[in-house]
Amino acid sequence: MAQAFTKAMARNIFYGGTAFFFLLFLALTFQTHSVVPERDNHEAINDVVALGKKVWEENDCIGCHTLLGEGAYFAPELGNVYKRFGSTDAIKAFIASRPRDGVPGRRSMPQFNLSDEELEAVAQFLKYVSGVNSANWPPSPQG
Amino acid sequence: MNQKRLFLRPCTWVYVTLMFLTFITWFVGVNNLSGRFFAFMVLGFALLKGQLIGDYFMGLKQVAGLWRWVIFIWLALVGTLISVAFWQTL
Amino acid sequence: MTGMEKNRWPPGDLVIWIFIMAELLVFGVFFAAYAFTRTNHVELFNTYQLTLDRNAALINTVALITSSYFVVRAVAAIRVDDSRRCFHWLLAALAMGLLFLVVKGAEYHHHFSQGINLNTNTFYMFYLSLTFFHFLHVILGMIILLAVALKARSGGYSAAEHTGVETGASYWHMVDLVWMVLFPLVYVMR
Amino acid sequence: MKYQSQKVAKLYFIAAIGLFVGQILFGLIIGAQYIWGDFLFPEIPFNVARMVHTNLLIVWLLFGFMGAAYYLVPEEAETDLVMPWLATLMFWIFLAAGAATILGYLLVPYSSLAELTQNDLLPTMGREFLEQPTITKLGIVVVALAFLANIGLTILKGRKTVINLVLLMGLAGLAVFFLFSFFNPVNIVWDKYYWWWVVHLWVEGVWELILGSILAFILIKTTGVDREVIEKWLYVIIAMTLITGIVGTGHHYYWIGTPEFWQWWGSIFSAMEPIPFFMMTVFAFNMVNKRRRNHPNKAAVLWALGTAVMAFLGAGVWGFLHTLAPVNYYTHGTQITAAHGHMAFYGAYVMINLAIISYAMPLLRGREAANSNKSQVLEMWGFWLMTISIIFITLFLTAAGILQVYLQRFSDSPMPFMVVQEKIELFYVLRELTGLVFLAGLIVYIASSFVGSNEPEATAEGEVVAS
Repeated sequence: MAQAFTKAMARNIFYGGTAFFFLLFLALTFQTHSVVPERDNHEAINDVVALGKKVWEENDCIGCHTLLGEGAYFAPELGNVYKRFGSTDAIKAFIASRPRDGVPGRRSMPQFNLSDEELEAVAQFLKYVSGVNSANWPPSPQG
Repeated sequence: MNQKRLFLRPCTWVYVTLMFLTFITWFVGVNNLSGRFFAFMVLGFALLKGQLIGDYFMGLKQVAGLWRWVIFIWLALVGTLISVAFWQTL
Repeated sequence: MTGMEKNRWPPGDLVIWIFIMAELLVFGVFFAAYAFTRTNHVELFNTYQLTLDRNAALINTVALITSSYFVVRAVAAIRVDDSRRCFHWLLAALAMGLLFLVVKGAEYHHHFSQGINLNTNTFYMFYLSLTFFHFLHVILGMIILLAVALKARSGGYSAAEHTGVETGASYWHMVDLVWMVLFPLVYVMR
Repeated sequence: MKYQSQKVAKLYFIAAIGLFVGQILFGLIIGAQYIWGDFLFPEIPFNVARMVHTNLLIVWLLFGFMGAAYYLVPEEAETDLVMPWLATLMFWIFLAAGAATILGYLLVPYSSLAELTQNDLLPTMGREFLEQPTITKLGIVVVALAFLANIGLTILKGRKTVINLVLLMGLAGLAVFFLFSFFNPVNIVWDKYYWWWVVHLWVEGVWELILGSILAFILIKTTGVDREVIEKWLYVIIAMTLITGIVGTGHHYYWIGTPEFWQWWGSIFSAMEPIPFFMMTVFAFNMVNKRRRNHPNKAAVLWALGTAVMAFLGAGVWGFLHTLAPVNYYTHGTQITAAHGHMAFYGAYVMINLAIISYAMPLLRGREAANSNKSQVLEMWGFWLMTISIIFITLFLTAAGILQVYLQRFSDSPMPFMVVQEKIELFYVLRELTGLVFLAGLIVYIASSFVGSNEPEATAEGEVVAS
């Protein structure tokens, strides 16, 4: 045996292995696409929810909160906030009541001055997310 | 390999053995034979088959040092883990 | 290769062996995960195991072993500088691989037509994941063998230099080896 | 430095370090906000400061990668860049766009920024790490394309080494997967699913090709080991990286509405992800042990070895800690994730950038091979201060995370998030103090560029024992 270990073979395995596992990943993605509609609560999506997602994004809520565990870890999880608070009204009341100058010495959510329509929309968006089947996560209602 | 003419090449003997063990495993399967005896028998056959493939097909019997035992170690680990798990339920 | 003095390295390029070890590690973990998950769902696993086609699995096992054997003969042929026979043995091995794909494909067709997918239940999750992952390896192995076969036909290997044949062969035997454990574990043991 | 056009890298490196300082300052601000919730409120709310912290990180790492590419591609290809002017032009465009974006974050409310930049036309803002206005994202694509054209044509014209090709693949992959940042459906599951195609396939995929090729380049240069040996190991390592890392994306698909089979696929493949990092560590130390010469730039060698070790610890070990689905069920979205993120980013990507900067900067500034001894000693002080700080930051965050998991999720009577945050405040204080040490380390590091410039270069001492 001339050489135990050649660069050409290492290269082949890099290209072949990468292509192979990327195709495998695509196959699993394809499978995911066929299963997700049973769990993603898409029936709840409507114009209000769409507006709510936009409000959520354009105020960078993810910059403090997590949603289904992803985001910043500065403020509570909101994927289950609808269940925790019990109603969209409670969510709206909380967002609307944030003091403009914060709470001395403590973390406080900014006052975003949302319109009634936007408030309703973001609450509906959070309600929609709470209906996503997240495999029983989070482990406790506290998020 | 070419010093003397053998009745069958070693790899052919191995092939026949592999087929034989496979048919027994299949027989256990189609008859739904269950329980520790049958389960561990077919598992044992599987490990034996694996070792034969490693030694004679992959040619590890001709290799010295740690590489000689790569397949054996894998089979031992996998066999142990499967045995531990199945032992509790059979 | 007189059989007396031992080699330092396994046949083929050493990189393929690193790759083989990685693959075996993944399959090993998958097998162990199957076995230990089963301990919590014995009823479920035993029930759905009965829906698998053991005859198809037998044909597939025979196909892979035979294919592996043909590959061994292909390596033996090139070691005595016989490119033509090496090529023919590889073709035969590929035919066996194709048989595996057809039979396994028919099994999948049967399952999918019943609406079974990875999310149906834990047993099918494992059955489909393990066999499909292996299925892809058969395809990859066949692509490698085909490349080796074509090069053999054009006289790209010789008794002196046939690392490529051994490399492809080692990978193919690994695909066979994994199935040797998969077959009893998923189809038979209960 | 062998080629004139390599000089453009200097701009990129200086900008990278400048933005790095900004990143750390904002890190300290958000660290303080974890302790004093009203710190700088409402002028700089937490979400804005965090956005600046993470976006500056991404941008400066990109500056570093581009600088590294402009430095090493001509040298590897043995030809000048085809369009050095384009590299300079793109530098200023990227810097201006980056600065404008950061100022936008800081000066106007985020929602006004969204309105100002017409986010409605193609809403892509407000997603973690991809907060940039859509127009900035388009700018990034333009810069990336111009950059890739420049690098690609240079490689095409010159010698094609493995290092060049792997680097090019990594950079091209970076650009390709960034395109998924423009896909933002209302359906939150698909939003998240493909968001990871940017984030995960960057940091646990194509970026590792960039990391591997830069590391290989530095090792070839500083150890004198055969290119052939280093290149084949580079292939093996990146092969393992992608084999495990691509399907390893599944470890993000446990709890976001995606089916349960990902818990198995994700766990099994991501459990293998430490392997390539471990191989990288072994590889780097092996190459240095087999070195054919002692390179006078000891600081660069230290950074290279540090990368290999810290990437393994941060990405490998701390990643593995919470990658298995049953563990991740409890740790998902807690300070454990933050702990892993800090050490992994520092270990893998900050350190590789500092390594190539450490290697290239002396040459770009006209030295033969290395800075003076005095400068290098100071730089190594910077190395140890920053590295040890990040280890402690990671440990404190891990402790905070373990407590958080227990109090908020695991105990019989789980407590609300904010109550738990108060109970783990001690660790945030410790983290912030360590952060100040990190800043001190960074200052020392920067200071090392300004001392000893009039002193003679360090020389390689000692004979190498033939291997």
